[in-house]
Amino acid sequence: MLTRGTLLYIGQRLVLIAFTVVAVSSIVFLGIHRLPGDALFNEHLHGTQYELLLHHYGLDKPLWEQYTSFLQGMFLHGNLGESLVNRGVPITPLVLRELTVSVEVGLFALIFTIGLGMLLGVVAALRQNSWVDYVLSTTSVIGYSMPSFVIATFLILLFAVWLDNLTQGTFYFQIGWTGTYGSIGEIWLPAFALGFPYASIVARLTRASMLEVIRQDYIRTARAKGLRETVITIRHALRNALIPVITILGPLVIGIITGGVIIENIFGIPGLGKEFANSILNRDYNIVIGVFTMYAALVGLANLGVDLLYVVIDPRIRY
Amino acid sequence: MANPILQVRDLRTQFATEGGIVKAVDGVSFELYPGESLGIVGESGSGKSMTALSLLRLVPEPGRVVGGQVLFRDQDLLQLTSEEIREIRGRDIAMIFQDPQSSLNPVLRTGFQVDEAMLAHGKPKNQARARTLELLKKVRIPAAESRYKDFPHQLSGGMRQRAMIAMGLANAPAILIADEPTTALDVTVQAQILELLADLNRELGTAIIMITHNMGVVAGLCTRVLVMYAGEIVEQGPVEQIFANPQHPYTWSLLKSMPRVDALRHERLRSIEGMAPDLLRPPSGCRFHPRCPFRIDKCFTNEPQLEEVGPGQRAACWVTMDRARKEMGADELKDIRPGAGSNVHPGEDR
Amino acid sequence: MAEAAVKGTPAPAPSGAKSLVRVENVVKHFPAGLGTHVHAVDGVSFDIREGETLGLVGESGCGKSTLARLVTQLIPVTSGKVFFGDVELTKLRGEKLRQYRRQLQMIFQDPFASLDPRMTVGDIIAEPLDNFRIVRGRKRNQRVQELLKIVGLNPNFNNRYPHEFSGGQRQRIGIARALALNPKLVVCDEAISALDVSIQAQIVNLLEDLQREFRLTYLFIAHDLSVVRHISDRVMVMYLGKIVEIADSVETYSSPKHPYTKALLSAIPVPDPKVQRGRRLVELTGEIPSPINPPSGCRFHTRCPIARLPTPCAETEPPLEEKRRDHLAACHFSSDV
Amino acid sequence: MAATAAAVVTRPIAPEQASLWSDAWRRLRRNRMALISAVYLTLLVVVAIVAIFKTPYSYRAVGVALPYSGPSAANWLGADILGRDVLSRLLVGAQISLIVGVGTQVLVLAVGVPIGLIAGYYKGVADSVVSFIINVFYGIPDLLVAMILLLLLGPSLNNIIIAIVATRWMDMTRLVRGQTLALREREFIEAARASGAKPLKILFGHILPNALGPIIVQATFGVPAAILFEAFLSFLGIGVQPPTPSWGSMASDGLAAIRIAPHMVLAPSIALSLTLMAFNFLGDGLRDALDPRSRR
Repeated sequence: MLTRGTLLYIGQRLVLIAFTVVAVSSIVFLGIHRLPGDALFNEHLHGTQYELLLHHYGLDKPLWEQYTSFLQGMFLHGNLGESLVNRGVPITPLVLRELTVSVEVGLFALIFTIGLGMLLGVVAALRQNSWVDYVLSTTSVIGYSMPSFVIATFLILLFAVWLDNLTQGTFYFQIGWTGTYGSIGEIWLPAFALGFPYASIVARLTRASMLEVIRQDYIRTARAKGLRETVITIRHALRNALIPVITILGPLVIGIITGGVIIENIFGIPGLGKEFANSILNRDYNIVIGVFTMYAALVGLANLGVDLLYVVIDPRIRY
Repeated sequence: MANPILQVRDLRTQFATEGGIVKAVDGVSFELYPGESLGIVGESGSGKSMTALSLLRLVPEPGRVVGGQVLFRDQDLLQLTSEEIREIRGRDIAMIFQDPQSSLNPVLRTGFQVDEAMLAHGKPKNQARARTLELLKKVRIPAAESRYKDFPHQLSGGMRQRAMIAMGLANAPAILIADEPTTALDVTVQAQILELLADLNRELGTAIIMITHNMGVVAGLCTRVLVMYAGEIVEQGPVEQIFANPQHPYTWSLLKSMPRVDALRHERLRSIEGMAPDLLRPPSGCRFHPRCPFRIDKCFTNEPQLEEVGPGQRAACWVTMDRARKEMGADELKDIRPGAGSNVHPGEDR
Repeated sequence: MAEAAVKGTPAPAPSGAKSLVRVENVVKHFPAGLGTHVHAVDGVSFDIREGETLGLVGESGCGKSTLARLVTQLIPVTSGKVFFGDVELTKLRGEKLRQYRRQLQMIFQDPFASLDPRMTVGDIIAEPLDNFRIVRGRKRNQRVQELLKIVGLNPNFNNRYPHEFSGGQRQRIGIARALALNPKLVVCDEAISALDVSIQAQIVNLLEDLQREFRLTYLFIAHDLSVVRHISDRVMVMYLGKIVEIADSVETYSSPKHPYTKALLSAIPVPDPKVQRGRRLVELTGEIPSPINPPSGCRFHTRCPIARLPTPCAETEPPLEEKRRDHLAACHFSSDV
Repeated sequence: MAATAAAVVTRPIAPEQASLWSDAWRRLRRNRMALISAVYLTLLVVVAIVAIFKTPYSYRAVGVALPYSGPSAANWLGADILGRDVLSRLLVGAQISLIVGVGTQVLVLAVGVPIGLIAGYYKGVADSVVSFIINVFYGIPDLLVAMILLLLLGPSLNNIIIAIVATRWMDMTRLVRGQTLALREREFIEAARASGAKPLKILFGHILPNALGPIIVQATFGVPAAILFEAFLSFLGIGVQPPTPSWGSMASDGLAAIRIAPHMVLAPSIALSLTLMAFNFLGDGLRDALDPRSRR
């Protein structure tokens, strides 16, 4: 499967991703550095302290020089600079640590989304027009109509507030990150809140795609040669039904990555998303740029992964 | 002749649609004898494909076989459990379809799809594979070993249909149903496939049911033919006789409406005026009467049954061609219906 | 009209007749990715004579539909010239070319796809009239009803939508649209291929009648040689982007000069068991090669039963030349066919 | 298989002069969820309009009830952290949501339809450029870009709409482009060209009417997507700024007080979910009605 063509394609894509990452982070860099009022300035600074700080961060140089040194730092040393708010804190190790946390939560959500979504979609398609199908279809519209923060709210109310009240404090789930998976409130609830809307979308798409596929001529051929229905469903229908589902994996992964911004804030997860929201509110531009660069790379790689999945699933696609 | 291998009695298949019930197959009866090649011809909507699909209970939703019998080796296929009919499919009765492109699963290797036909009926994997290679050679696919590993999109249309035929023959079935197997192919490839089917029919003694709209295909391949119109059989009999002396006006008109490649003189085609009937509300009496040039009053109200009109030849018509010739001078006929024959036909108003 | 049409041959187009359309060395390549091209039409010359029906036949992918669009200039040529009368259409662009659409009309293959589903039948038929602002108001309506009558439909159907009609009726609507501007040339691109046999005959007869009544010239394209032979005065056979033979339609059958034509004829089953059983169906092995990378020399040599390989067939391309009076073929060994 | 069945079944029942639009309307009326949703949305619009002139209390009046007090006869949905009436704020929030939802879609249509038509019809360089830009936009995380845009432009209702349009315009453009690309290959477009139709007539007389169904459906789904986006931004505190209420910022405020005053988070969350649901059900209904093939 890994032909020379495919490897070449992966190489080209990686170059393109690098190019995109540089391009978007440059746009953000140049855009943001024209803004007045940054996190460095506050009334507690006196004398030449402010000027010294500006010099420390290289902000007293012309924009062009700032930009080239930013690019140099990023490329030559993987250095994304220092936080403006927490002075002296280098950004690169910070965001890398946060990245691992975000990816962890995101992967849980992704597994949950795809697993549950496809299972329900297949069940609904096989029971087409039954009450099961009807209930699942309606639930899925409700599911993707509920913003993730609403789902998160309900989960918190349910598991942390009402359960606590009901059992008078003997039994409830702690919300909050310890890094140890100690409680389902730590990773399962956020992953559920993050993944549920997308699981609904995957379920709907899988159902529609299954229904399309089981009407195809090759399913009739499979039946005509005497295959069992289970074999037909699993070997012939499901794999073809997967192909359109993959097309939404790209947007889905992006959705889960960006959805993390909100979920991490609600559940207090120290990931990239929480950092991003905070740094925007704090106007810590260096971190904004750093995190955004990280995100752009993540999204690019995720999309590449999805494209390679096509090759695995659909033999008609070759790069 | 030996005993029939397949007997179909009063087969009825219907589709429940928004507008009402469509009687796609409406009381079809026929027999198939071992080793013979039976053609079923008709235009689109005549029910020929649905007849074929009904035999193996492969009618798509919302269609349903609602009545009749399909007797194969003393059992009624319509009464079997789904596991029992599954065992018949592909083992005793195999089927190949019109569009080999869409009839093969795009994500599975071609050879494996042939293997499957045998795996489904209990043959061990390595034996199935050896037999597949043998079959691919038998249907004259060059370089069978490497074609085995190809995906369907890597094969040409003709090769795909050959692979389908190999799949159909995998378990040496008693009957092969071919539903318009050459319609999606170019004529030169069609000729190759037809020749292959004829050879296989001769060599293996597999009985073939050939569903087609092409009278020429029937003439070349089949020994007997059923002509369908609007869900019913209107005429059946030995091929030579039906072509030389068709008795139903529909068969007769159909033959006269086709230009022949060997024609050396330009003759105006005999068109059948009007259009195929709406099967939601089929015409009363004989279903062909609104388009029939020889209709009489009786045709509007009474439905004719298939009756003997020659040795082995049966037609469902009140005014067979013999009578039409004698009484109405059918051969010189332009069209005896008032207003017909020109291209303005108020009969098309709806 | 019907009486006269029942028997007799199509109006003969004498070989000396004036040519209405002249196609000179036309080439059309489509990009096919990675610098490759589909050689859809690859150096084709012929003319269409005034008042005749010129048939064009070939298997799928041979370039016949592309050629139809080049003759009507719906797509631009890669190289070569198309003349309509004395005017070089391939030189015209935009509005000037559009004006010539009045003379060149087309009937399409798929009666379900060729009519805009959102328009009424009346508006569909009147579209050419509207595009050239020919008639308006009540007269427009009259003309539409007249056209409906000409093609054998109820004139009061003009307010209905295409989906209410059967395939045959839709094809009549398409014909009415093509006739609206009183064109000189009508290109029928697989105009009957999608129809049932009994309906095909209706449309073929209608086209013959209309030709007689309105002195039309047809370029009739189909993959079914028996239909093409039936309706045409001359038949042109295409293979892989090239014309391999042009001849009178009777002569095409009685003495083909190209092995491909002969194979095509043999492959078509005749609806007569006595004749058909005695024929050998298969003259050809294999299938049509890819037009992206067509074979060298004579493009047919990979499937040809009489080819002499490698010289000359795989090396030299045979020119399309007159083998007998008014009978052209492109084969090195046409006398062996 | 489908084709064979269709050949048998599709002979029309010949309704008199039924256009495809009236067919669609007939199908839509039979979809119960879509109808309920349409009624709900109509009510929502009416209430939002009424709320411009009259709400129970001013949405910014502090201390009309005790802070965090729950639902009561005087304050149906209780009060928030500053003792403001939650119902009044919810109604004003509905205005914000509807303005953002509809406003973005109007702009998205204005941008997406012409660009999509041109790229799809003329193909070539124009299309390559448009496709490239679309792909770049799909490759970057939209919510983050919107956040940065708001950081650059400053948070105001107009800027929120601009930020959403800037990150979602390509949905419509891609749809229209795809429809146009598919339609221009259809025979009836070729037939129109052959009968001498000019490009503008082909684009607006043939292609656009035939693409209108999917465009309407896409725009209907675009409204809840935009509302959701605004709620996200406001939830994070970079959307609509206080004291103007938005369902997103109300939910965010409420979340902080979830243990003592759950009504504060529940009210906007439920209002938001119901509204998104209604738009989605309506979109589903429209899609099924406009494209019968998608009906299963």
